[in-house]
Amino acid sequence: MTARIGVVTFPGSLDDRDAQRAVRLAGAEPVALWHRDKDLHQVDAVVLPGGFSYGDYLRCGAISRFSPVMDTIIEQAKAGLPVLGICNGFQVLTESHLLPGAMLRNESLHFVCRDQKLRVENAATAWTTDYTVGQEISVPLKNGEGRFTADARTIDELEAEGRVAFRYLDVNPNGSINDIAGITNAAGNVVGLMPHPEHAVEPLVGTGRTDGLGFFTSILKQLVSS
Amino acid sequence: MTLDTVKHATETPDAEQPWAALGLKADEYARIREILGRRPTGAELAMYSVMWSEHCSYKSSKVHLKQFGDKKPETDALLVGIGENAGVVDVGQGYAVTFKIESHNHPSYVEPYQGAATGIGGIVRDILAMGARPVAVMDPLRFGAPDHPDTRRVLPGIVAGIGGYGNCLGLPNIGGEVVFDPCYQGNPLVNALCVGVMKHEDIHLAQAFGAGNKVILYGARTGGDGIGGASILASETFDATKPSKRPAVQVGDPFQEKLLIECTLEVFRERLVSGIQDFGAAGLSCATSELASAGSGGMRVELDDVPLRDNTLSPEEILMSESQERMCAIVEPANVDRFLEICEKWDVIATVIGEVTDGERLEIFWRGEQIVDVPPRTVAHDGPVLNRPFARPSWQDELQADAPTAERLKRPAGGDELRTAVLQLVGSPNQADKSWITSQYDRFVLGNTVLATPEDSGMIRVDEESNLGVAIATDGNGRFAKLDPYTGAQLALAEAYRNVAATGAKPLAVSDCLNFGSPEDPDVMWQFAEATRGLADACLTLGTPVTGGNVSLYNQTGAVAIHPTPVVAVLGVIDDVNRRTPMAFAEEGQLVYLLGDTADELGGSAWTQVAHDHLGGLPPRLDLERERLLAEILISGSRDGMIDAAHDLSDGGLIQALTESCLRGGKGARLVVPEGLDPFVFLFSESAGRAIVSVPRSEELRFTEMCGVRGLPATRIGVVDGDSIEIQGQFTLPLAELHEAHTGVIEALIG
Amino acid sequence: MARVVVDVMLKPEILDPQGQAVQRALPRLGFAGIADVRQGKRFELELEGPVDDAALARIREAAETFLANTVIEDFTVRVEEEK
Amino acid sequence: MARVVVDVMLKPEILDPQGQAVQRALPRLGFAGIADVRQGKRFELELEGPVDDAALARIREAAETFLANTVIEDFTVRVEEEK
Ligand SMILES: Nc1ncnc2c1ncn2[C@@H]1O[C@H](COP(=O)(O)OP(=O)(O)O)[C@@H](O)[C@H]1O
Ligand SMILES: [Mg+2]
Repeated sequence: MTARIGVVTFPGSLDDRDAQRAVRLAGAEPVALWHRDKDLHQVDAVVLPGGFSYGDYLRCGAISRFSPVMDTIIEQAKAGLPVLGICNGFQVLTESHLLPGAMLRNESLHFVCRDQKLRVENAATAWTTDYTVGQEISVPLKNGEGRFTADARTIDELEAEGRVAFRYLDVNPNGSINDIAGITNAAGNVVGLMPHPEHAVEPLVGTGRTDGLGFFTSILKQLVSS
Repeated sequence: MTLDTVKHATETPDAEQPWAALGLKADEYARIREILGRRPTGAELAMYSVMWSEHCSYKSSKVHLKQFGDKKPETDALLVGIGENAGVVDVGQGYAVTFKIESHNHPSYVEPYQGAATGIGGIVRDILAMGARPVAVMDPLRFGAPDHPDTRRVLPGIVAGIGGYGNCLGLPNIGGEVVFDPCYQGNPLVNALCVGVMKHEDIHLAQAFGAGNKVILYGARTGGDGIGGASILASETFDATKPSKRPAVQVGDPFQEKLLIECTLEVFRERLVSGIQDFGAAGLSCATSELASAGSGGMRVELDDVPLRDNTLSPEEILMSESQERMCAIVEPANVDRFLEICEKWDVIATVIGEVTDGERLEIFWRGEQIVDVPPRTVAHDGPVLNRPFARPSWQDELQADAPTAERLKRPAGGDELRTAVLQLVGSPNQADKSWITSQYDRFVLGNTVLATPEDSGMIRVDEESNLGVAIATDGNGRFAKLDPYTGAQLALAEAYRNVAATGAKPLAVSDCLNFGSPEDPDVMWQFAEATRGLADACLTLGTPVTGGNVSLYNQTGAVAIHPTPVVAVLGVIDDVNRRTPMAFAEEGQLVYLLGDTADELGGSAWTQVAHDHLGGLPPRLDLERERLLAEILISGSRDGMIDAAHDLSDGGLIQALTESCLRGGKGARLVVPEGLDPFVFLFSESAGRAIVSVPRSEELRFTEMCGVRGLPATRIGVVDGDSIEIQGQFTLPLAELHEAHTGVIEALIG
Repeated sequence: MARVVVDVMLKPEILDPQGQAVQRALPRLGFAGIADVRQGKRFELELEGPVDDAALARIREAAETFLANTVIEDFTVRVEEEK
Repeated sequence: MARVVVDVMLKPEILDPQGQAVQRALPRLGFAGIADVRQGKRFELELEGPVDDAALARIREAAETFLANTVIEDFTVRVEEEK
């Protein structure tokens, strides 16, 4: 039996099927979760996918955060359920206060879609064990409000505790503080990042690289071995 | 105000009606009275006026568009042809693909962001209405002069609108065009293309059959936006300096449209829909009359049941409102509950507003009174047809005589001058890198993008198991079309066709957006007639049928029309997307071949525009058989692994294509000017039917033999090497210097 | 320094998807009794000089030509009292 | 119906690129003398019932938990007088 990884669909989720594909390519079983359903259907981990849930109206992730499925996810994440938030999913995680900080409009004020280089800073989270610290990977990035911010104390804390999981390399595409691309909670089960690893899992499509597959193989290994 | 009911209209035959203000001509008004046997009610008058406008009825263009059907090539690929929301093409393995290109020019000038955004929204609903899942969009754009202050208002707004809507909707933007020319200053062109994929059995049509079946309106609530927009925006130029005359603008809600897509695909999947139509121009009156007209029987609609955003709207306004993100489905009574349930699941408002009747009339009621009673065909399909006069413009000969010969326009001579001319060309706004624009679009979403901007065509994987894919390119060259609209339209087709083949896909079908000035000007009408004739002839020769498209007229400011701008989209199929050919020269040591013949053809070329701001002479000659042969070679080369990269030659000629391929691959090239060719002509001529390819040395013999046997000239012009472009005996240009000239240009002007 | 506030709202007849999304969410979050929500923009401008009629006229012009898109938006300009 | 306005602004210590972009553009457009610009959101809520203390308390709660993200934003709630 392989691991079951849920992918939540909110109204306006866009990369949900891509996340399911990535889960499948990694060898796990994707399970579609519906925002109105509190039940997580015994999944072993959850991906909150990218997109424009509720149109990103009000603030990105602000409305989704109050959906029934999030009530359960918030509760179980606090108890250790692995959760990965990608882009809009990351925004949902900060709005839910499962991760600290908040996202602002990109410094350029434009949506930006690019092939983005990242450095892995923490290879000990549930979603990053297949990477090594310092490893450089390239995955697509696409967002209009991806500028991570938090107060100075929170940033110091994140840095001190090694909770910055990914940092932008070469170009900081949105003005994010300390080039932060992704972070983790203290327990390492909840990870959020702006770039899209699920778009870098096949040599044929997207950027033609598979650097993003490691997220999904990492979690699979951890779930199968535990 | 008393309600203008059918009864009231019958009793007051002599009441004054504002038919002229609504854009109707006296004879058209007379014909409406004749059809109805009485004066129309206010609601009926509004319906006819919009549905008989140029925009909805194609009254000036119809007689010319007919050729696309009359000269249709033999093909079994076409599953649904012209006349539906979009044509449908068989791409094999049980899959069908539907695609269409449409304009949203005037609204985008008035309100760039919302105009462009709702342009994307509208074309996506057309594709959805065919039963397909929309999988990608493209956006051919034309702007005024790059340094004009108004371009700084129009361009960022349009780009943000296309991105804002398309990104939020989750459709990858896989290509398009960006062209600057002062002729588009007051008339930017915003064309939008959408492509969708379905299985053959999923095709849906806009037809209402079966008395008793329910008419369900679903999607956004109806508000006061865009009322009269169709007739006012599309039938007349307007004066943007008088804000009070600005028509109501429609605002798009891409989130609502995303829900509409998922909800519609789910009701399709459960086979709950027997007919479907999207809401476009003229809103409810258009959708209901088209559904009823294309089906059998009549339709009865209760306007009171339409969910409103603004309850002060009059029944006429409800009928004409162009509120976005709405659809209309015909559903058997037994399926209605399930249909509504699925809508509820997706938070989509859905309401039964009427039913199909066994009568022959479209009947609309408001507060219990009948306000519309018309034969639907007369509204939707039997609109006026005009045979507008056209004549070759008096200035055409003079324009064509003004050829850019070496005597009249000074050409660069010697290495230094050529080098300068190259930098000037690749750094000109039309030839420069467009990533400031395209990086604002999501090209990765849905995870099936094989190729996207700036590749020759966008390519989407259709099936994840078999790797079947489709490729689309859009092209148009208003300068060529101005010099010779017949050849210009054919060149647009040839270029798109070549682009599709360059990526390894086999061209199958065409959609077109015909952007022209006022049809009331015989010069413009001649351009239109010539362009359609040229396009139809070329489609016949190339075996690619026109599956549908759109006409945008009245693109002019005062008496000055835009360049005639037929934009042509070609769709191709590739059996295995693993075999796609990218444009990047990435392998050191590979051989660079130039396919096709190069002649001294610079009329309308990018060089004449950049170096001399000149437009005159004749466009390049076109040999359609040669185009077909070139395409076959490019496709075989890709399929059999003989070429690693290919790039078609068009605007800017060989040096432009070479620069793009080298910069994309990060590799330089050393080239030799072929024997007998003038270096300037070699680098800058825009002769049609050409491409450059990079060939692995191990494949050289096989490749050249194939070209030799098939009779395609293939000239070895150099090798991929180093980090400069070197034209031997002429000049050397480091890639860094080319990159510097080629990038950052749009930002510097607009950003 | 004096503060002038420019409020920019979509015209009433124009669809406001953002406001609608908020309105639809409120009851789900337990906030009932709200009939309509419109979302607009608020600009706070800190003036270097005094807020006299000339300054206000200039700000009104900036709002008309730049801060608001008067094709779809209305605006109001007002001086904010010191708190 | 009564109208309550909720203004949401980024906290002063948070960088506001939108406001900055406006501020940088103003002099280019000929509007000088503006020392700072901040851009925020304005929500207009139409209440079905009366605007009593209970209603205002509920709206304040909605602002706190939903309309504003208090990690980065401040808000004010006020009743708008009839015009
Ligand atoms: N330039 C054209 N070439 C071919 N077909 C066209 C062209 N312009 C319009 N058509 C066809 O005429 C029909 C009506 O067009 P249109 O009014 O744009 O459709 P819709 O109502 O779906 O927007 C469509 O089938 C369209 O494909
Ligand atoms: Mg249509």
